[in-house]
Amino acid sequence: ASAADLTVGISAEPSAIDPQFSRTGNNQNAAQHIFGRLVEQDENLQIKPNLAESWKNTDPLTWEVKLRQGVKFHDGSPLSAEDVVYSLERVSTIENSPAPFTANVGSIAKMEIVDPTTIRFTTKKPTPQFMELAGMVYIVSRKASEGKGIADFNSGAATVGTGPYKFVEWVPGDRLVLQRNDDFWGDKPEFEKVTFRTISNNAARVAALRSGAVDLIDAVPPADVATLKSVEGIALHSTPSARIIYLALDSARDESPFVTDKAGAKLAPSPLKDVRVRQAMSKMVDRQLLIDRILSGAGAAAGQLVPEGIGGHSANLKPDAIDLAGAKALLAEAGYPDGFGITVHSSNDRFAGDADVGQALGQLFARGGLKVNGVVTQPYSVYVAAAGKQEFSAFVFSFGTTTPSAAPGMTNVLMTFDKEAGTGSFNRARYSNPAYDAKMKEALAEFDVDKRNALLAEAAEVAFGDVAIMPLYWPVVTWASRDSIAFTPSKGEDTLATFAHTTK
Amino acid sequence: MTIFIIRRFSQSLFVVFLTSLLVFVGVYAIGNPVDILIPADASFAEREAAIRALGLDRSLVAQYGTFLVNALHGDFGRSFVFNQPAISLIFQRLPATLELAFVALAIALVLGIPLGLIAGLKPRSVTDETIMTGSILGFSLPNFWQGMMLIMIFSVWLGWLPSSGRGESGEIFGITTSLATWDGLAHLILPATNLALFQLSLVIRLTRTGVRETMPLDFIKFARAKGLSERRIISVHVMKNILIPIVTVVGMEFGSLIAFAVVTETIFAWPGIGKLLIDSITVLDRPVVVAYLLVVVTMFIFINLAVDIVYSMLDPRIRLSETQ
Amino acid sequence: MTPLVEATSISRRFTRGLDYAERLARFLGADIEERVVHAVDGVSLTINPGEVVGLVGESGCGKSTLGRIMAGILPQSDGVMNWQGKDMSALPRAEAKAARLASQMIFQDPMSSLNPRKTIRDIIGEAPIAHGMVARRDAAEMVTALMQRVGLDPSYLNRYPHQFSGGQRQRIGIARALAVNPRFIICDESVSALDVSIQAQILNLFMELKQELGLTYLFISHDLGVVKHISDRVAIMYLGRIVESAPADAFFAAPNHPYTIALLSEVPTIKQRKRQFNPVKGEIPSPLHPPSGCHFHPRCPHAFDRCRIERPILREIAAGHVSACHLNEMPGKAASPAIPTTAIA
Amino acid sequence: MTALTHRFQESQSFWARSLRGILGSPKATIALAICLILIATAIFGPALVPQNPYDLAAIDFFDARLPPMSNSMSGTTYWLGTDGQGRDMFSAMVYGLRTSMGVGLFSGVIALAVGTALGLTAAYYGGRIDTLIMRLVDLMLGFPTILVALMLLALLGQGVWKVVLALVIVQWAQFARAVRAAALIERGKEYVEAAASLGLSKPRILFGHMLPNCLPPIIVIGTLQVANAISAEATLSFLGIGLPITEPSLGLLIANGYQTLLSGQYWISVYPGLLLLALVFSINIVGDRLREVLNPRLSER
Amino acid sequence: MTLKVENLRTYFFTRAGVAKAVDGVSFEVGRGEILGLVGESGSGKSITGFSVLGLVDPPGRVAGGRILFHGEDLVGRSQGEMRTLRGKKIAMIFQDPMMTLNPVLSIETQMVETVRAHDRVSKAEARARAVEALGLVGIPSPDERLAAYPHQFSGGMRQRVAIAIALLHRPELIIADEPTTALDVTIQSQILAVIQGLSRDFGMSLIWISHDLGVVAGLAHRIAVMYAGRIVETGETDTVLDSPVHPYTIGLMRSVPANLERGEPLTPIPGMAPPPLGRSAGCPFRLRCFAATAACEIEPEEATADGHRWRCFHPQIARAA
Ligand SMILES: Nc1ncnc2c1ncn2[C@@H]1O[C@H](COP(=O)(O)OP(=O)(O)OP(=O)(O)O)[C@@H](O)[C@H]1O
Ligand SMILES: Nc1ncnc2c1ncn2[C@@H]1O[C@H](COP(=O)(O)OP(=O)(O)OP(=O)(O)O)[C@@H](O)[C@H]1O
Ligand SMILES: [Mg+2]
Ligand SMILES: [Mg+2]
Ligand code: NI
Repeated sequence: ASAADLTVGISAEPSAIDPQFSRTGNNQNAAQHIFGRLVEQDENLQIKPNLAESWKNTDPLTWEVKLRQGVKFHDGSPLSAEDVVYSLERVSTIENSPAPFTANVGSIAKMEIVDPTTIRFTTKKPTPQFMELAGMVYIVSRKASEGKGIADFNSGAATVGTGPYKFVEWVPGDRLVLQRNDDFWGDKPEFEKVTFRTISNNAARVAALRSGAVDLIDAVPPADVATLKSVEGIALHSTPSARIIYLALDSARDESPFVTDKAGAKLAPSPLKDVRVRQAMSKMVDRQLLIDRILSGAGAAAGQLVPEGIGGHSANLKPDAIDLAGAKALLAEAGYPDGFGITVHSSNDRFAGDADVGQALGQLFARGGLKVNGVVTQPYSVYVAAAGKQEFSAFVFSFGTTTPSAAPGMTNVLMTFDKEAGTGSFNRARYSNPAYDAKMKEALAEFDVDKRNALLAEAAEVAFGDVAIMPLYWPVVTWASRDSIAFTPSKGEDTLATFAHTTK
Repeated sequence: MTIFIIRRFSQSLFVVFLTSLLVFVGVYAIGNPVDILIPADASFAEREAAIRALGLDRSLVAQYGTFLVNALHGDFGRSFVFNQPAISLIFQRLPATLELAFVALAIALVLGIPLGLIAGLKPRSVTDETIMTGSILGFSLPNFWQGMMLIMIFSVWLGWLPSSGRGESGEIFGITTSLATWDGLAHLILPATNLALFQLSLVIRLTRTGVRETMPLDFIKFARAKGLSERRIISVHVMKNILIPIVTVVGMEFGSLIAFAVVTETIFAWPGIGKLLIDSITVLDRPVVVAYLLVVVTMFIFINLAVDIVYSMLDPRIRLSETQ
Repeated sequence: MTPLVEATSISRRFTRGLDYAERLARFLGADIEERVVHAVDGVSLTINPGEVVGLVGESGCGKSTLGRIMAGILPQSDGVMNWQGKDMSALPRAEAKAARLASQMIFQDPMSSLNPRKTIRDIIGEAPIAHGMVARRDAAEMVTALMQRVGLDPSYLNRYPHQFSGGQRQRIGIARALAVNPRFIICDESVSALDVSIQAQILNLFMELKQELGLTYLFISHDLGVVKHISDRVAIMYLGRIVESAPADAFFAAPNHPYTIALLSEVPTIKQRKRQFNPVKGEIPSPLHPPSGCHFHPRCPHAFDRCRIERPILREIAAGHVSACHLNEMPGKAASPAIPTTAIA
Repeated sequence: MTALTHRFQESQSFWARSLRGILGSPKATIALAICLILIATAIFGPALVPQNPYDLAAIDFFDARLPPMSNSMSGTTYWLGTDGQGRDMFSAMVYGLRTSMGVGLFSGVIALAVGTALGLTAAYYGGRIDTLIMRLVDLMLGFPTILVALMLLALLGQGVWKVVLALVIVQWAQFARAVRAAALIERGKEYVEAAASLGLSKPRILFGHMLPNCLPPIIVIGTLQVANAISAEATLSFLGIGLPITEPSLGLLIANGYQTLLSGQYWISVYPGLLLLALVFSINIVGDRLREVLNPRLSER
Repeated sequence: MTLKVENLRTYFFTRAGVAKAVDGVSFEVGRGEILGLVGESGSGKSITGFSVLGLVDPPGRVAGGRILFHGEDLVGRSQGEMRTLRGKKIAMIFQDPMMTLNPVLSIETQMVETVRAHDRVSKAEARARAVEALGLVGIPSPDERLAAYPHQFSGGMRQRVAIAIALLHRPELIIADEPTTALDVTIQSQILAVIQGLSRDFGMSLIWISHDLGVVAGLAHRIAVMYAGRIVETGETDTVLDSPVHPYTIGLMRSVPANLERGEPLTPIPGMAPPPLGRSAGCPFRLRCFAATAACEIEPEEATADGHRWRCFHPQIARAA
């Protein structure tokens, strides 16, 4: 690779080039290079203008967005309001998408083109996070994509955006090649040609970097961080992510499938229902030790859903410190002085170290006085289905926040499981506290960002006071590159060529 | 020949039918692909919409029925992940796997037959013992461990060869292949070696056994009594006899070569169908899994057919035209 | 006198049927047929108590198959097998079993006919014990007696077959058969694999046993010399059919069928020195596609049109002497030996 | 019939022949010794090692990834270092050896039983039964082992017995085919006919007479299949669908260590790898030797 | 004298010991002469034949004696030198016609290669010679049959092909190792007729190995009887068969049923031949011999009378007379 080129080893590839097909991280990574959105996120996930130069909401239901001037698509045609409206409308026409952007545009009742650079949106109901939602949808060229399907995007025929890079080719499973867009409206991208090679195997990815086959890799396994640090010519770039790794405790049911007494017989009512038991269990977990030994230090102990810097973080929620005596006391108070039996479940292929964390928790609980009947790890495909069916008692999950505030996570993971209301879709532990739900509703209706964040933080204090879930840590994500390349790590775990720069 | 094809064809139809059924039931039993595919912040509504969009809300029987009807029209479904025809995904990546497999096979044959001959002609000599012990080693080393060691030695320590990906490809006779460029070749060497090692051992042993079984036969002694040179005896009389088992076994093994590519492709990030399969299994991308099996089974059938034809060319006792 | 065994128009076909693919192909017009081998084709053979019948024929002509049918190991496709005048297939269970045990077979290959993983004690003793003919604790005694009877050292009781020579193994096979008190023994090429000097020992044993136990033999062999020595009556088979059968003396004195004559004249004997070989022409036809009419006609020096069309039936040409040749119906035309068959005597 | 075939292919007691054959080759003798040592280790080792690596209360992830010869907090020395969970590698390997061998042996033995029964039945009865069984065998063999196991485990989930089951399903056909081939040869031999003519019952002929004579190929394939199974289990674990993680087999140890192999923590992967290699290699050498002495004509797998 | 073998010893040096398969064999074959070599299984007939061609497989080798072909010793010649003789001057035919032809090569290939192994001729010419040879052994329409493969031929036909191959170079000596044992009587007769005619027409010498005295009687000019690696008696066919002097030959003759009345007990030789490994010193036949005495503890020398030779201390000459 010449100096003007960049080869990146990535752990996962996009499933399609059509930027509206899926809003999962891998697809977004690719799309962000080629396409623009009304707004974009900084390293701390806060939004800033992109194709939208500015926006204001004139009343709770109306948003007026001013587009940036002089933006050109890769084919040379200028970006117009029509393209934006077309793109937002196109979202609901995408077929067979497992992760469509429909929710992002779901609140829009009407779109009016006020002038070629201004669009007025009317929402169905007051939507404080409107720009966080609609602004995230990628804008495609109407001319290039009208009547085109997913295959045309994959082949490049319809892949015309406003982003810093142009699409060259995509060989699924192997590589995605991009070419610098010399007409980009913003800062000129540095690299002429960027190749993303998919190397899903961690060790192979590291090896590829070390052998010089790639210049930059993402998702460096924590265990390799220390070694790579000492390798001449390699630079590391880390940030704690906004992904929370937590242990869900089946706290709502009288009977929980993997709770037993000391002898191994079924135990009802389930001790997990008792908040004191949950608190005691949290006190058994030495988060820092776990991070140090299991993750080679690649984590930050967590006491809530999101780290500082993201809306909804509460300065009052500190991670529980290890306190075996306190745990013992709480257990005794709850009526389980000798502990009880439990099985810990975890996935083994979902995030770095998931199986290890499960085992480590097993060790910690055993040391804390519980009888650990086992630690079971399963492939995520099997695991997630069983977890959804409430087949576990204590199980490890993760939730990645990709939005400026913790609102989505707090809605989906912690609010009452209620299909009608659309809350708690990932509340697998079935935690339910009306006080919390009420606080959340209030927060979600609030237009003022600061006030909203304050309300979210209050809600968080309620939930984590209940140990609704047991937060463990926020993983530190690390990129590694040749030391001639600098890289700006982001909480959104994005691997963008625009985040990379040559240092010499 | 016709009978033979009818038999093969009907058997394979049955196999394909059975496997597709198995995969359907299996995936249904494991879980819902949507759980894996939807993003973490998805709402109930999004989830339901996705389930409906992928047709997973219908009963298993209905889903399978639709699949069968569509399959009869040549449509094997779209990938849940890629939203592209599953079959075309497979075909997109098949060349990479085939290339890998063929090169591995070539390595196995080009090295294996001479080594086997050397070993078989001097049984119990030091050379023989060395070759045979080496070949047992080839059987014993688990494939993935071999791959790891290859990467460790040749990519990391020595830095000679790239450890992952497919490299540049060029065109030879209109076929896009890595063999056309140096970069491509360099990328191919390690994974192909990894994949070849098992087959290499197999070929060595087949050859050696063949030589050892053929040499004491009367017709070899008769050939000597005719005054033929040792060279001709080995290169014609012995070779032609041992090629028969080699062709059959290697042909049959070509299937497992493609299957074992699953491991090799995972380790070397080779963009072939094996890796696609593993990825698809982990995300329960059922249409791709079904399509994979379909393509692979069909391929087996064709390979077997080819093997039978080659076999009949080599062994006059088995002529396909003669119904036996 | 009721014959001990009587085979009437016995046939045995081996068929390789068509599988579904072949049937389908045939349905689609492919030229495929079932392959049928008439290993035994309408054979009638009567064996009286105490008689030794020699069965001679070339390889693949169906001798063993006929022997197996007579021993009750293989069911016939057609025809009736009578045991002491009663239809075997109609016998009640117990009697059928008794009849079955009463006919025993002794095989050609002394190695493969003994189970290599069993000791002599087991090989000989297993069946009598299994059938309750002897108590387990008396078995050793019985086996010892039998071993002595066939001329084996009883101290070899616990040895395995591989520790014996070919001739000794054949003796073990004989003892095994005798253990169930048979009346009828089928010897299928029982001495062919042995060297002459050993062969003579075994032949003597057969003759002794016949004397002492009053056994009846069907003696299958391709060696006319041996057959002549031991048999009371000789039957010649060609491609699944018996073409001639006669008391031994009459048979060797006046062979009738052209095939028999050819056979007799071509058997090499010590008496004939530096002779001129005058073989019959032609190969033995494949039993899959046997010639029409008389199976021997393509090789027969006397063949005429009728031979190609009509199957000759066995006709009595002298007392107890039957032959299947059309020439016999044309007075004065019957084949006669080219060289005196006394050569063999 | 020539003198040579009679005299040189004589069979003797089969166990004696096997043992003599193995001891006849120094290489095989050493391999057998290694096998026996490893078996003894698998049986008795767990009682002797310093730690029970399967007991979460006994291990401490504070000691995770210590290099060989390190001391633990409590002062014991980890001769071969520790893994990512703080398991003493030495203990983990001894336990893992037991698991790997157990899986290999169990699946081998069950597959052998199933395959032998079906193979014998097919050979003896022939006809439709034969066709049916052999079609099934063809089907199984036509499918690559690894794929079948992959699918099965994806369906069944993890667990020792599930791995065993998957391996049995994958392996039985091999045995069935080999046994049928051997049994067909045996069935053609005259001693079977002799037994029938002596009025012995079918099961008696089948199991008492034919089966013992089919043993040599079965034993040979058996040993080789056990080696295969151990290797296959390791591969499945590597692909993430093998055994439960808290009870690592050798394969799982290697797979876990694989992630850190290149980070310099080679011991987690390399030592179990070497042990696995020693195990599979020595079984294969013994099996190979058996193949040579018991049945020179046995076709290669 | 085409071939003269003197005191040939061929031993197998096995792990279990030295098997003296051939242990001091002497015989000669004149031009156009047919020598019948008879003896029981394992007596060393085949190994004698292989020794002449230098085709004894390890661990066996010629351990002593001389093999004079036209007066030149073949023992100790290199494989390369032997190769020029094999198939050219001395040819061999084996027992089992099913096994002697390579099943995967066409008859044409196998014949043409034989021609071209010794003579630098074109393929076409080699082919012509092959056709001619097939014609000689009585294969109908040889030109067409040349393209066939061995499995398309019956046993008798295959043996003819093998004979045709042996004839390609009109060798001076053919060693036939029980070539008709696997065949049926009528087919055996055909082969014997062919061989006999050829030997007569081309003046070829022939060593005919067999354990069937009848075949040898009908074919051979002279007979050599082997027992336990030695030739115990040799002479003109008539002499040996009509007035055998060695007790073993006599025993052999008495074992043949055809020589006796029907049903009369045969007179077999008691016991069995000693295994090649455990042969003790002295006359190997003494343990089965009706005439054996203490003298037989040492090996008898060869005695001779009128070209009739034997190795025995107690020749039964009186009986013969
Ligand atoms: N089980 C069988 N299946 C199919 N064909 C058979 C079977 N047994 C015998 N045959 C065929 O039947 C014919 C007669 O066989 P049989 O063994 O009775 O001949 P034979 O006279 O005993 O020959 P030989 O002298 O070689 O022993 C042969 O063509 C043979 O191929
Ligand atoms: N490879 C060998 N190793 C050891 N001994 C051998 C070997 N080959 C042959 N012999 C011995 O040589 C002796 C002679 O064998 P040979 O083949 O010449 O016998 P034969 O007279 O041809 O017997 P047959 O009539 O059975 O063919 C045999 O007794 C045998 O034990
Ligand atoms: Mg027979
Ligand atoms: Mg011989
Ligand atoms: Ni013989």
